[in-house]
Amino acid sequence: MSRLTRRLTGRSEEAEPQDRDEVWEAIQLARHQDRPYPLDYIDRLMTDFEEIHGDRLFSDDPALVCGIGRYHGRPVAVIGHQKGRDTNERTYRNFGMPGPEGYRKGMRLMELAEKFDLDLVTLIDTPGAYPGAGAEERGQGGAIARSMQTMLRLRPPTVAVVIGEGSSGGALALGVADRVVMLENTTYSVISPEGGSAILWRDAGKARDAAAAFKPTASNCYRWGVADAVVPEPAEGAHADADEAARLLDAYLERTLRELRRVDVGQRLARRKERFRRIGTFREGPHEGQVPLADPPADSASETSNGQPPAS
Amino acid sequence: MSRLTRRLTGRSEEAEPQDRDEVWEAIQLARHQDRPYPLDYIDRLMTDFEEIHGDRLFSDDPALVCGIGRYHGRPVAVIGHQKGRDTNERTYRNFGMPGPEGYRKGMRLMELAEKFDLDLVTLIDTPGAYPGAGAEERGQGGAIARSMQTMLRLRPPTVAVVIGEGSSGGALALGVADRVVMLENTTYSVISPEGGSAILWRDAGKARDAAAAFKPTASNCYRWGVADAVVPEPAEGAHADADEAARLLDAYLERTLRELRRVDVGQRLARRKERFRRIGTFREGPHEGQVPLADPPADSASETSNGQPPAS
Amino acid sequence: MPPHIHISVDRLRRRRSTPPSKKPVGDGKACKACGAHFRAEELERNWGVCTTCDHHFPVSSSERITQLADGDEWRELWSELAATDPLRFTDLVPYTERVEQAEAKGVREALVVGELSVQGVPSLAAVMDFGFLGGSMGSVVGEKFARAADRCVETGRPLSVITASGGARMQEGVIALMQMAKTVVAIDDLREAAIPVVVVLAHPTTGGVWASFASMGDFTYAEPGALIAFSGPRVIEQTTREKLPPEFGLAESQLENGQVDAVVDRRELPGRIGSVLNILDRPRADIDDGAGRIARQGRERASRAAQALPKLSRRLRGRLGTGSDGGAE
Amino acid sequence: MPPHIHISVDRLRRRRSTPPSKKPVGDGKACKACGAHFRAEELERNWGVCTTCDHHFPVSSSERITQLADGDEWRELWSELAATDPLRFTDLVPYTERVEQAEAKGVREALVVGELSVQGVPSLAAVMDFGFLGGSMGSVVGEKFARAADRCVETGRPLSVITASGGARMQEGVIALMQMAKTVVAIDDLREAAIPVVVVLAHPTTGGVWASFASMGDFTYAEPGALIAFSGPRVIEQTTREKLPPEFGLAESQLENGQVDAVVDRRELPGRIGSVLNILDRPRADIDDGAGRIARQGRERASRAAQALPKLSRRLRGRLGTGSDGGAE
Ligand SMILES: [Zn+2]
Ligand SMILES: [Zn+2]
Repeated sequence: MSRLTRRLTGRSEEAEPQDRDEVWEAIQLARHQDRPYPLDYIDRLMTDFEEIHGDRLFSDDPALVCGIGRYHGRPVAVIGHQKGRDTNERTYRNFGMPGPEGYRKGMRLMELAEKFDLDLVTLIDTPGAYPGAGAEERGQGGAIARSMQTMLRLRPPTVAVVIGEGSSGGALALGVADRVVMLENTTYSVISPEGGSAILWRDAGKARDAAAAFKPTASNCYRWGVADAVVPEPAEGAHADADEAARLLDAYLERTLRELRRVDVGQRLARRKERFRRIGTFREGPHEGQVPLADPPADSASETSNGQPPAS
Repeated sequence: MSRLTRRLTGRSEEAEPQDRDEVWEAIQLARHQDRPYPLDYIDRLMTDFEEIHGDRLFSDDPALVCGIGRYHGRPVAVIGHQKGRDTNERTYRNFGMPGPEGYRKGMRLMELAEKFDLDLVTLIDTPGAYPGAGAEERGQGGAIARSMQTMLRLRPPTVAVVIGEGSSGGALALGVADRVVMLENTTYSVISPEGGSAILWRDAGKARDAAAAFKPTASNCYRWGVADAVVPEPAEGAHADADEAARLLDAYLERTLRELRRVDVGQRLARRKERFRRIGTFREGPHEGQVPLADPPADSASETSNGQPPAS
Repeated sequence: MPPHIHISVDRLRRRRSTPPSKKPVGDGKACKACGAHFRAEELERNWGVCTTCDHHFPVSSSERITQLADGDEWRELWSELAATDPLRFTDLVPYTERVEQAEAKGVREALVVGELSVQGVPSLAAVMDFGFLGGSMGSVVGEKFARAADRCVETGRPLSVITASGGARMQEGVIALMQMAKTVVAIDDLREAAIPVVVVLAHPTTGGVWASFASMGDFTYAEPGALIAFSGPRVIEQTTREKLPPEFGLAESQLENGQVDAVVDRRELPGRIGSVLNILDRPRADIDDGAGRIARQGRERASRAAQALPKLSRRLRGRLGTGSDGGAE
Repeated sequence: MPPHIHISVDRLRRRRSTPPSKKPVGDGKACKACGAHFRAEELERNWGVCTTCDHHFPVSSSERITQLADGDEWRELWSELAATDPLRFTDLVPYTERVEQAEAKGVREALVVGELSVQGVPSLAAVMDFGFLGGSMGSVVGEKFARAADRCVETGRPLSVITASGGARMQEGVIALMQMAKTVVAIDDLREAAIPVVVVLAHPTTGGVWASFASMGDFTYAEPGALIAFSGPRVIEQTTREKLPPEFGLAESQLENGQVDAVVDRRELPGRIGSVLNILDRPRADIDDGAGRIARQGRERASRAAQALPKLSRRLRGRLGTGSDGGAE
């Protein structure tokens, strides 16, 4: 926990110069094959989970697990990228890369959450949405955009948790929540290091350089206001002790959902929009100073606030 | 117009024994290839029509025409089954038999109607939804059901007009409106006479018998409370004078939309549900008398009321 | 592999290993799938499922209710509603005669509704009976379904639906067609009142029933081998002149098509429905035992969700257009 | 055929009959499609469309605005917003240098927004410029789009959007990714305020731009030949090892896939956008001349909607699974 403590207490200081190796290590940890996946958390945090299948339009996409369960005595809805652990399951799950069918199944679950006023928890862990011809023909772009809009409009409380790697629009499709939180050893980025390397370095072998440039660690995302909180993992990482990892997530999740329930629904929806409306950094007019990336929302001054900008 | 007058004034009397030939003639008229189709009415009743294409999910279905236009100075939304007039266009339009893509395009237009508070007019003219393997795989049943539910929930006023043949769920998918109206020489039925003949008579050649048994004429549907009004056609039928047919429809449509606009939206939605909730005929308990098919809604005692039951 | 990891797909595939065997029994029923013969009571004891090949025989609404309800708590509602003949309809036989013949068999209509308790949850059920005029939906079916929905809204109780139907009842003409809209109204009332609706699609669920309330459940399960379609295979083959594969429209295909949530063995249905109803039941303090539960349960049981994984067929992979060599971004 | 019947499909198919010709011109541009050469002003006069083969050349945001706006009514907004370097990002070149080089070409950012009038409708426009870092979406694009939406909500004026983008701006890392969500918030504000949004997809519209506001217009038009995709063909071919057909992701394919409302020639865009904006403009009494209009207009003009019929390609027929011999029920 020492790294986390250091990172957390350092949040208002100068941007920490990220060590190349440290970032790369974070990426490896985020992708560790023994990390708990959504079904592992669901198994530990919920009772009587029932999965839904199919988008009612075209097919079922096993890359996304969607269902309802009981969490601390209340029914909740859960959507998560499920990567698969062994070769067979990875193939079955398509490595956690959803097609439009996946996001549309997710939206179907969101409709159920809306009908029954269920808290929604999303668990994000994907190298990205599936890049396939069929996915494009069936509207991958529109499915991701619609998924974001549907989350934005959902009346019940919503929490998005990055539990592994959160890459590209395929991750953000499930990320437009009241609170966005990252586990300690996870990443959130515009693209995977490999993808960024191929495009920006024109060389698929520069993934480490890309990772160092994107710096997509939880602590940085917290600083940038992209994550509202960082949830500690067991000392050796979530892969070493799934039960403890679930327990640590549970502590955050249970309290946060309870807090969000206390807020009036209209206010909750307005704040959710405001949270994403504010993210960004730019110069304006003659003064060249950087404006804040995102201001902390009024109701959450402590660990659920957005971060301060790096001084420039 | 003499037939119509006779039918209209006869509405509270004994159920008219429908002559086999008369019913068959009505079916032929409803299917006459020179009858105006949705684009013909749109051309006459609207200015600046813009069509939408595609369901954003899988494809575009030319069997349904969906778009917005100006009607008496107000923007409105229109959905209609377009059968196609010559062989090429019939093939292109798939004979006015939509697949799930069509109904989902329709629902997309309904979303636009909801966003912009546009009156919705549907123009029904189909032998039924398309019976194809692909259509079933992509959820034909669910698409029809969802289309009905979406119409039911739409906040702006809605009017459904049967302009030709309205057969099966493929027609009703566009028929769950505040007002359902039939042109004089049109039919509305649970199945086409050919389909009913094949199933009930086990002989595809008994379409005339089936037609006589279903009695799906506008005047009967009005009696049964399925249609709220019958709109006259030109003396020789709509196929003989499309301009006059459009003018006669216009008179009903413009007034009805204006009336519906005057009703508070909550009441409009409740009455729309109530209208369909009431349709049916059954015996209850020890008394064997038939209950009314549907009571007239409170706001429309005159021509827009549901019909009286046939005495039994 | 650490102990917390859920069981992966390939270990979970169960095979049906018993070979079909033919027993010549005089007074019983023969299995259409494997030819095995059963005595009626033998079959009923196994819920109408073939003990040799798991083929699901048709079962009546009363058998369904016995299977679904806890104990003897069933209370039928509005059983007195009966069909009339608004069109004075005659095809090969007058409609009134058809109804009388069907009623004579002991069921009053194609839909039976009532109050019961499912896995401890007080609720309503609406169960179709294919034996009554092919489970066709006329005014009585529509009215009973609507009344059941109303009762759910009044009492806040969930609704379980089991369908088996050839579609709208043609002999009631366009009035039967309108029952589709009527049941959609009922479903929408249930949505507004946040009432859970679990639908089970039995063989066959077609036409106007599939295109209305049957496809609108919050959870939708299908029995193995059930035909689920708006247009039946025969109509499609006649219209399009294409030859359909034998699995066309069957529950297993419709699962791959994303149209149902799971294909569930009849003997597992009450547990599965009960699970959904229990999850969606109001919050109960006695379940809330906090985070302590996590570790206790975590190690003990394999993920039930993981066990439920269907196998990835070549067909589904083709549908999604995903390859096994993917994975890099 | 009575005079009222609208013109049917086969009469309406227009062909491009002019064969491509190659003209050697020194200082101009060559058409990628047919090889024809043009002087810059010659091309601009034809809105950047090849006079020989109708190929659409890329055009700058300022040319777009000249094409779209009535007269000289354009007023740019928030042009002073400029990129920062929150990640201190360097790939082969430092991000700050890339921005400086791009700004030196005269455009401040990849999105230009402002007030204008389109076919008589006072409105806002948001136009992307592929010449500025590949039209990539960073914080400035997100903020300008959001402010334009806010202004639409305040004034009740509609929004026209023209996209041309490689996606999120990678050099701004996850902050660029978040602009997708930010623009979706803006789109949803526009929905709540009932503000019309017409989107035109120009070549290319890919990645995070296609997966956010670009796919969320009320009406969506695409320019001929524009690539429209979330993942580009190269990434797909590398990942799936499948060879894509040349028409993959192009506007014409995406029309058949149901992803856009129409493929519209650039020279017809203002009229088309203006038509939508005019229809959705508030009710105007001067248009309401009642039923008299019907007969007057009916005979005189062919249905414009019918003229817009795309031809039914074999591919589309395959997609829908419909046959030419259908028709019986
Ligand atoms: Zn058997
Ligand atoms: Zn050219």
